[in-house]
Amino acid sequence: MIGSPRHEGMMQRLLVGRMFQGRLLPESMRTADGGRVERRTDIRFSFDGADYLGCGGDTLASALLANGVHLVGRSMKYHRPRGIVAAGAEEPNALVAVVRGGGRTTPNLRATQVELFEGLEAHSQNRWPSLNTDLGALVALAAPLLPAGFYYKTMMGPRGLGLWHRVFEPLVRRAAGLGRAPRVADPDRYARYYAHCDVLVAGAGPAGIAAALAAGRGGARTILCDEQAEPGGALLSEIAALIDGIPAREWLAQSLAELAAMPHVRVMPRTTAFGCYPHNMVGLAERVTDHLAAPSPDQPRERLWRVRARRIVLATGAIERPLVFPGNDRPGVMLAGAAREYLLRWGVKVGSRVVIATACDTAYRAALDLATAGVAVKLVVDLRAAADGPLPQAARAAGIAVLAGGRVLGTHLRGKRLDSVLLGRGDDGRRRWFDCDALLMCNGWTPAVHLHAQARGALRWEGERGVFLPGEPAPGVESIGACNGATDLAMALAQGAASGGGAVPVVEGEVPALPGPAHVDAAVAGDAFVDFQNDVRADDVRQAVAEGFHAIEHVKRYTAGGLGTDQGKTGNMNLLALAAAARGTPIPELGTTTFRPPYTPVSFGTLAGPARGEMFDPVRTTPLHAQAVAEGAVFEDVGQWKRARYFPQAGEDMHAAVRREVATTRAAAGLFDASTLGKIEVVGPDAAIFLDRLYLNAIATLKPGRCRYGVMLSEAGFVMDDGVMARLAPDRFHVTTTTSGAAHVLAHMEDYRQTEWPELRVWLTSTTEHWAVLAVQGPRARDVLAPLVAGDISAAALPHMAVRDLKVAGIPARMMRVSFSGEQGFEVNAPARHAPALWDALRPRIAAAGGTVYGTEAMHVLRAEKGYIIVGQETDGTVTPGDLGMAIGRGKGDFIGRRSLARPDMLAADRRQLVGLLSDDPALVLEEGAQIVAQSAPPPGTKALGHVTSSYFSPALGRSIALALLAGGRERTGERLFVPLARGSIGVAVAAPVFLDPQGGRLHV
Amino acid sequence: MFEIAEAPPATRLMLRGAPEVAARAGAAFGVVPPLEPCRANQAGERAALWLGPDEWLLLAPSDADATKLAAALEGLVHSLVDVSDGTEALLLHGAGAALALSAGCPLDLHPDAFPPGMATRTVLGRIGITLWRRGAADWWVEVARSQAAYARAFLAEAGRGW
Amino acid sequence: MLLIPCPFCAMDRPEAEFRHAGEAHLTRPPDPAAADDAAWADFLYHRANPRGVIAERWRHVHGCGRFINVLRDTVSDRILASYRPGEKRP
Amino acid sequence: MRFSLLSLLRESLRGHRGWPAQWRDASPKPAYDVVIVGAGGHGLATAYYLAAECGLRNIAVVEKGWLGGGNTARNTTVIRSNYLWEESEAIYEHSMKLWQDLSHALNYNVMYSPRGVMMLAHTVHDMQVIRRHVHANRLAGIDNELLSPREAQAFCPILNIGRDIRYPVLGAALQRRGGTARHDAVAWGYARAASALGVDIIQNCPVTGLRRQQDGAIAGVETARGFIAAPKIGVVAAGHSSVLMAMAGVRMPLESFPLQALVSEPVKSVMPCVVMSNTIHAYMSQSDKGELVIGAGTDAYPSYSQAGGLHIASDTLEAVCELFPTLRRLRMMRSWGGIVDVTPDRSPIIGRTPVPGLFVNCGWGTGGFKATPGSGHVFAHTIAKGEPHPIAAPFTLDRFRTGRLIDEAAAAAVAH
Ligand SMILES: Cc1cc2nc3c(=O)[nH]c(=O)nc-3n(C[C@H](O)[C@H](O)[C@H](O)COP(=O)(O)OP(=O)(O)OC[C@H]3O[C@@H](n4cnc5c(N)ncnc54)[C@H](O)[C@@H]3O)c2cc1C
Ligand SMILES: NC(=O)c1ccc[n+]([C@@H]2O[C@H](COP(=O)([O-])OP(=O)(O)OC[C@H]3O[C@@H](n4cnc5c(N)ncnc54)[C@H](O)[C@@H]3O)[C@@H](O)[C@H]2O)c1
Ligand SMILES: Cc1cc2nc3c(=O)[nH]c(=O)nc-3n(C[C@H](O)[C@H](O)[C@H](O)COP(=O)(O)O)c2cc1C
Ligand SMILES: [Zn+2]
Repeated sequence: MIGSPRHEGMMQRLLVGRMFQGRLLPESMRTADGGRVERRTDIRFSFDGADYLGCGGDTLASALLANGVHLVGRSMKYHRPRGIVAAGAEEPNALVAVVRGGGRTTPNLRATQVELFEGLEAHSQNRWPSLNTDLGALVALAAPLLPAGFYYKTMMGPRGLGLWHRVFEPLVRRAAGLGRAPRVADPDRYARYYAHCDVLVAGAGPAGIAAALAAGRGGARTILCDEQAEPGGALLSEIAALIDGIPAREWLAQSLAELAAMPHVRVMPRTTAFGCYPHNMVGLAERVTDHLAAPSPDQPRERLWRVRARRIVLATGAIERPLVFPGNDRPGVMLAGAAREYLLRWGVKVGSRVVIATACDTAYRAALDLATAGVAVKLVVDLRAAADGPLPQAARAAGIAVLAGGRVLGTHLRGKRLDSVLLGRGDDGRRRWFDCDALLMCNGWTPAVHLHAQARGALRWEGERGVFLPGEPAPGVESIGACNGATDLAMALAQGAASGGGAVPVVEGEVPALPGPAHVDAAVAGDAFVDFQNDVRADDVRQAVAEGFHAIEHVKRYTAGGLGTDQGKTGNMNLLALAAAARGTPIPELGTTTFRPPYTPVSFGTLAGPARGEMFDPVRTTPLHAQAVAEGAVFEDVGQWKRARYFPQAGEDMHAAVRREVATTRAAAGLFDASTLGKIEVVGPDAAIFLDRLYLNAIATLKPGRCRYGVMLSEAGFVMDDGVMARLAPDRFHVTTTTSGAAHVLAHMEDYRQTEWPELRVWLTSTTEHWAVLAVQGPRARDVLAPLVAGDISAAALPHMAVRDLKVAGIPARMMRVSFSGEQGFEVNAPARHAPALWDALRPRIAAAGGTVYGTEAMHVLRAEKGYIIVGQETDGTVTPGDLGMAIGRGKGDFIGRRSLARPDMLAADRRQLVGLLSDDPALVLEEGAQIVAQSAPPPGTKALGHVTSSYFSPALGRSIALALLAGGRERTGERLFVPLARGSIGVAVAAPVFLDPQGGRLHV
Repeated sequence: MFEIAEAPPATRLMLRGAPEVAARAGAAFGVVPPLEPCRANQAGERAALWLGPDEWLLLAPSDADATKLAAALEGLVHSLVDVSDGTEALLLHGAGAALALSAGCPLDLHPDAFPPGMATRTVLGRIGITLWRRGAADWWVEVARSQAAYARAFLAEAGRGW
Repeated sequence: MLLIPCPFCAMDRPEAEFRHAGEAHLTRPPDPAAADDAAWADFLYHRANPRGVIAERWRHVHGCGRFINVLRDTVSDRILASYRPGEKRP
Repeated sequence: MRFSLLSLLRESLRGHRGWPAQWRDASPKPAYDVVIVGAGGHGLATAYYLAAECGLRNIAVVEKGWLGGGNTARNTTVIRSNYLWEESEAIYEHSMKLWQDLSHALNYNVMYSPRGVMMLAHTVHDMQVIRRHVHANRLAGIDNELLSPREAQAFCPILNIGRDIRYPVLGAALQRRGGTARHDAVAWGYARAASALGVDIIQNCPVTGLRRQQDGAIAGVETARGFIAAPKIGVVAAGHSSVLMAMAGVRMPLESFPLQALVSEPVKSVMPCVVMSNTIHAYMSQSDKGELVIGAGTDAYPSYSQAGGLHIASDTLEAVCELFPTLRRLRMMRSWGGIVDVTPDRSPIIGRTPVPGLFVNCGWGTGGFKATPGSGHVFAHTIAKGEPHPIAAPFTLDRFRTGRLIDEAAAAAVAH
C-alpha cells in the first residue's frame, strides 16, 4: 500500500504525539476561543500513521494546521515538499488518500475538503518511502534537464528500436500519477436523481443566501447548494460586520433558519454544482456519507442531482491568487485569505510569526485579524508602489509594519517548513531575510466564473482589477456576488437580493478593500511556481512562448499548467499574465483557456449512479423464463433479453445438447420459446398498402388467413429486418420482427407512416410483450398440438403459412403455421399470462411424442440446414436481397429501398452472395467469420473472396455445413476454395445454401 | 417513504383514431378518451389515458368485454388492439413516490407541473413507462411485462437512504 | 440533456424521451425510379449540416410517439421553434 | 535545431533560453501552390508530406484558431489497424507503419506506444464479430488475436471478468501493435517539421469562402486575413467540413456531432493497455501522466458547440464502472467535447470533389486520429498528382452515388 504507514506512524508519534495521562495532548496552534469548531469533543485522526486530535467541524487541513503540520504532500514532477495553500476547493497541494478499508480508499482528496471524523485515516501521496524523506525528490537534481516539453525532444533512442515504448515510457509511467487507485471493488452505493426548480442558487455565501431568501420569499421553488459542509461562505469568517443591525454570523443563522422553514426551498450543503449543461441543466454532486465515522449502509455515499432550473443564479465567490516569486511553493507559504479563514472559522493560527506579501488590500484583513489573535505579524510587504487605502491604514494604525513597493525574493526552509523569507525593495536592490514560519500571500482575487462560462456565457475583461468578469450570460443564467465582481459584503448582498427582487440588507462595520490589478513580475525566474501541482514555473511559461506556443491553449498544453486536479483554480491567471507578458500582448487578447466541467472532480460512482449489474441494463425475461430455468437452460444475452441457448442434460456439453435437440426435433418434435420476437399489429384500411411499401415481398396480394415471409430494406437498399406478415383480416396484420430489431422496425414504420405517407389510414401497435410464442416444430408437431386445440389444424384446414385464432388448452391463441426449422411447424401465440399454462400442457405431450425442448443454438442449426438467414448473421448492413438470392415480390411498385438497389454497385457481379460451403473434412466445423480465398496458402495481403457467416455440425447431414457470403458466389457453385485458419487452410466446396429438403416437402405435411 | 403494489390484471386496449373515434368509444366504454394532451379520464374502475393525438390507452377490469366497444366502433376508421398482457401496472403510494420516480424520470413531478389526472408516456432509467398520477401521492406506472422487475428494483433502490 | 417543446404534448419535454431523426424537410422523390443516381444519393446521404439554424426531426417516442420538427441553433443548441410535420418551417 | 538529449543538455546549461520557435507563425502570402484548410493533425501531416515527398514547397496551412486545437486536441488517442474491410485495413495499416517511425521521421517524440488495444466481446454475436475481424485481419497480414476472458484479464488485470456484471466478458480481440500516441505532440511534430520545410502555418485565420474561377475551378480561399490564391486546395477541417464545402457549393454526406471524452485525476499506473467495448460503450486507457482517458459517446443531435450533455458522461462511466469496479471511487477531473464529422458508412472521404482543384479529406468521425500519418500521406500524394493515391482510391465521394460503401459501422457499432 502506501509506504509503510504504520511504521512511519510510530516514528512520528514519538516526535509529535506527546502523551499526557494516556491522552494525546491537544493541538498547539488552536486559539483559545473563537471560530466555529466544536471544541468540547476531541476527534482522533491519523495522518501518515501519526495520531492527532482535532475538533468537530474541522477539515483535515484545519486540524493538521492546528497540530502545526504544514508539510502534507509532494508535487507531481519534482516531488517538492508542499504545504496547505488554500482553505477550500482550490487547494492545489494538499492531496491525500483517505483509507477506510474494504475498497473504500479514495485517492487525491483535498485535505481542505475532507471533514474530520473520529478515526479518520489519511495518507500523503506520491512519495517514497515517506513524505519527509522522498527519494522521488532526487528528480530535482535533474530538473534543469526537465523543462516544459522536454519529453517531446528526447527519449526516442536510435531509430527502429522502439526505445520510447520499451524503455523510457515505462520509467515515465512509473513516476507518473499522484494517488493510487483502490485495488478492491468499491462496495458503496451511489444514487442519482433529477430535480426541477424555479431558481437554483449555486454557492451559499452572502450573495447566494440573499438570492435564495429573495427567491424563496417570492414563492419560487428554490435550491440553494454549497460545496462546503456549512453554508455561509464568507459569512463563516466574518466577525466584524453587522447585517441589518445584527452580527453577520447571527444574520446567517437567522437566514438559514428562515430558508429551512420554507417548504419550497431546499438547502443542500456538501453539494457541488459541478457543471452547467445545455438548456439549464446543472449537475450537482452531493456527498452524503464521507464525513461520517459510521455511515448507515442504507445511505448512498454520494448522490448526483441533475437539476433543471428555470433560472440559474451563480454565487460561487472568488478565488484568491498566489504570488509568483522564487520559493513560493514552500510549506508555510499560503494564501492570506485562507490563513484568515483558518483563524476565524476554525480557530487555527497558521503560524506564530508571519510575514504577509500582497498586491491587494484584502490581505490586510488577515494581518489585522491575526494580529488581534496574538500572532506576530512581522511585516506586510505590499508589492504595489503605494499602500494607503483604508485597510492598509487600519493595519498601520494597529501597529503593523507595512512596506510598500516591496518584493519577495526567496524563501528558506528549515527541515520541511518555511523559516525565513528574503524581501527586497523594488527600487534600491536592498534585501533582507526575515525570519517567519508562515508567509501569507495575496495577488488579488479571481472571480469563479467557471459555471457561467460552462453555460456558454461570455467573459469580459476588467482591466483595472485584472479580472475576467461574466459578460453576456446564457439565457436564464446570472452571476452575483464575488463571482460577478462584488468586492465587499454589501455589494454581494445587494446583488444577491436584487437577483430575486428582494430588499437589500444594510451592512455596517466593514472596512472596504480597494481593488487593484494583479501583480506580474514578468522576469521572475528559478523556483517561482505558477502551477503548484504540475510544477510549472515562470521559466517554463516563457520558454513555451519562445518556442512558438503563443496561444494560451498551447501554453497550457505545452507546460501542463492548469491540467492538474485543481484545474488551475489558483494558477491559471498567473499563467495567463506571464504568457501575455512574454508575448507582449494584453491579457484579454490572449483569452482564457476553456472552462469545462467538472468544477471540482466528481466520483465515477456518482456519475454512474445505481447502474450496476442488473441495474446497468434491464434483464428482460420471457413469460416462460421460469420454465426454461426449470428445464436447466443455459441462457445467452440477446440485446436485453435472456434467451435459453440450450438445455444440457447430465454430462452434455453445448455441442452434445445441441446435436440432440436438433436431431430430436427433426425426428419427432421440439418446443421452443420464441416470445422475444417483435410483434406489431398493423391495422387500418390501408394496412396492406402500407406494408407493401415497406417490404420487399408482395403483401397486398396476401389473403386473409395467410402468412408471408417479409424482408425489410433500409432506404439504402440493405436488408434491415425480416419477419412474417400474417393477414388476420383485410385491414389487420400481425407482423413479426427479429428480436433485436423490434424497436427499430417499429420506429422505421412509424417514420414512414407519420411523415412520408400521412394520408394512409393505418396504425401500428406493438404487441411484442402481449403475446408469448411457443413454437412447436417437427414431424410430430401436429400430433402434439391437435388434441389440445379446439378446431381443425390438419394440413388442409391449416396449411403451411396459414394463420387462425384458435383455443389451445382452453387458451385463446393465435396459431400460425410457420416454420424456421424446415419442419412442419406451428407458432402458438398466447397472451403472456397464459404462457406457463400452455407450456405445462404442451411439455408432457412433447415428451410423450419423443420430442425435446430446444434453445436458440439448436434453432440456428435447424434453420442453417435449411439455408434460412438470420439478420445480423448472414447480413451485416451491407447485404442486399439480391446478395441473398431473394427476389422482389411480383407486381410490386416502389417500396423502401428499391431505388437504391438500382445503383451501379448494387448490381455489380462481384458482390458477395449467399452460398453453402462443405469442407473437405466433414467432421471439421469451420470457424464463423473465417475468410475464403482461392489459394491454399494465401500470402499476406490476399484479397478475401468472402467469409463464413454461419457454421455448424448438421445432425441431419451427419457432417459440417456452413453458410457464407462469397464474391460472385452463385456462379461458383461446385468450385473448390480455401478457408485459412490458424492451423492451416481448409479446402471447401461451394454448394447451394439449402442443405436439407430443398423442395420443402417436410414443411407442407 | 412509499409503497409499491401490483395492480391486478387488467384489460388494456390500445385505441387509435380521430376525435370522433374517441367520442364514440367513450359512449361504449364508459369513459371518454380525453382530447387534451397528457390527461387521463377515469370513471370507477375504467380509465382512458391520452398517449398521443390519436392514441389512447383504455384500462378496464380484466373481465371486461371489449366486443361491445369493437362493435360500437364498427364503420369508423380506427384501430383497436388488445394489449392486456403486454404491460403490468405498479401502484405507488406515498409522499416519497415522486422522489423515487425522479431517480429515473426526467419530468418535473411537482404537483404544479404534473398534477393529479395527468398521464403520459415517459422514461424511468433505461426503460419507457406510462405514468399516470391518480392522486397527490398515488401513481399508476404502466411498465412492459419484461421490464417490471427492473422497474420495481429501480424504485426500491431509489427509495433507499432517505 | 436538451429540453424540447413538443407541439403535440404542448409542453417542454426532456431529450431523454426523444429520438433524434435527422434533418427535416427532406423530401423523398415522388417517383424514385425516375431520380438519377446523383439525385438519389442527394436524398439518401447529403445533408446541409449547417453551423447555425438547423431544421431537424425528433420523435417523441417516450411521449406522444409523434415525429416533430424543431429549429435549433447548432452553435448555441438553443431551440427557436418546434412544429408539426407538414407545417411550414417558421 | 535537432532535438536530442545533447541539445537538451546544451540548452539546460543556457537556462533553456536558446530554443528556437518550433514553427514560424506565418502571415499569409498572396498565393501558394497548395493551400490546406485546417491545421489539425491531418492537415499538418498533409502539408508535411507534400513538402517532404511531393516536391512542393509553396504550401500554406490555414487554421481558424490555434494549430492542433480541433479534434487533434480532444481525442482519446486510440491507435489500431484491425478494421474489417480491406479498404480500411489498407489505410489504417499504412498509417500504423508510419506511426512506428514517426518520432524519428519528425525528430519529435510523439510517444507512440504500442501497448495493445483490446476489444471486448460480451455476447455470442460480439464473439462472431470479433472472430470475423481476427480472420480478416490475419489474412491481410495485420495482427489481431482472440483472447479468452482469463487471457484478457491477464493482459489488463483490473478488468472484471466475473459473472457479476450485466454483460460479462466472453472474450476479446487484441491487437498488440495497437496503442496510443501523444495527441498534441503529433500536431506539433508535424507543424515543426512542415514549417522547417518551408510550409507557412497561418493561425487565427478562418477561411470564410472558397472562390471559384469562371470555369468553375478553384481559385483560392477567402480568409479573415484576405484572399489567398491557390490552384489546389485541400479541405481537412474535420467537424467543419460541411461548412467549408458548402462555401464551394458542394453538399456533403456528413453530419457533425459532439463527441465527448473525459479524464480522471491522475493515479499511479493501473492500466497497461487500451480497452474498448463497443457493446457497452466503454473506451479507456491511461496516459503517461496518469489520468485515465475515457472516450464517451456522441450526443444524439448534430452540434458545433464542442460540448454535450451530462448523461453522455454518465452513460460511459456506468460501463467503465461495470468493467473496472475498483475505479468507482476515482473522479472525473475534466470532460470536453469535439465535433466529429460522421459519414453514412463511417468511413472517410478522401480525394477529389466536383470542383476542379478542390480536394477534401474528411469524415473520419470518431476514429481518425489513428489515421493521421496515413491520411496525410495519401492525401498529399492525391493532391500532388491530382488523382487518388491507390490506398485513398476507394474512399471517394462518389461511392455514395454508386453504392460501393465501406461500411465499418455495419459490423461494429462504432469505429474509434
Ligand atoms: C472525444 C474524441 C475522441 C476521439 N477518439 C479517437 C481515438 O481514440 N482514436 C482515433 O483514431 N480517433 C479519435 N477521434 C477522432 C479524431 O480526433 C479525428 O478523427 C481526427 O483528429 C480528425 O482529423 P484532424 O485531426 O485533422 O481534425 P482537427 O484536429 O479537428 O482539424 C481540423 C481543423 O480545421 C480547422 N478549421 C475548421 N474550419 C475552418 C475554417 N473555416 N478555416 C480554417 N480552419 C478551419 C479547425 O479549427 C481544426 O483545427 C476522437 C475524436 C473526439 C472528438
Ligand atoms: N475581492 C473580492 O472579490 C473578494 C475577496 C475576498 C472576499 N470577498 C468577500 O466574499 C463575499 C462575497 O460573497 P459571495 O457570496 O459572492 O461569495 P462567498 O465566497 O462568500 O461564497 C461563495 C460560496 O460558493 C460556494 N461555491 C463555490 N463554487 C461552488 C460550486 N461550484 N458549487 C457549490 N458551491 C460553490 C463556496 O463554498 C462558498 O460558500 C463578500 O463578503 C466579500 O467581501 C470578496
Ligand atoms: C488524451 C488526453 C489527455 C488529457 N489529459 C488532461 C489532463 O490531464 N488534464 C486536463 O486538464 N485536461 C486534459 N485533457 C483535456 C484538455 O485539457 C482539453 O479539455 C481538451 O484538449 C479539449 O480542449 P478544450 O477543453 O480547451 O476545449 C486531455 C485531453 C486528451 C485528449
Ligand atoms: Zn409529445
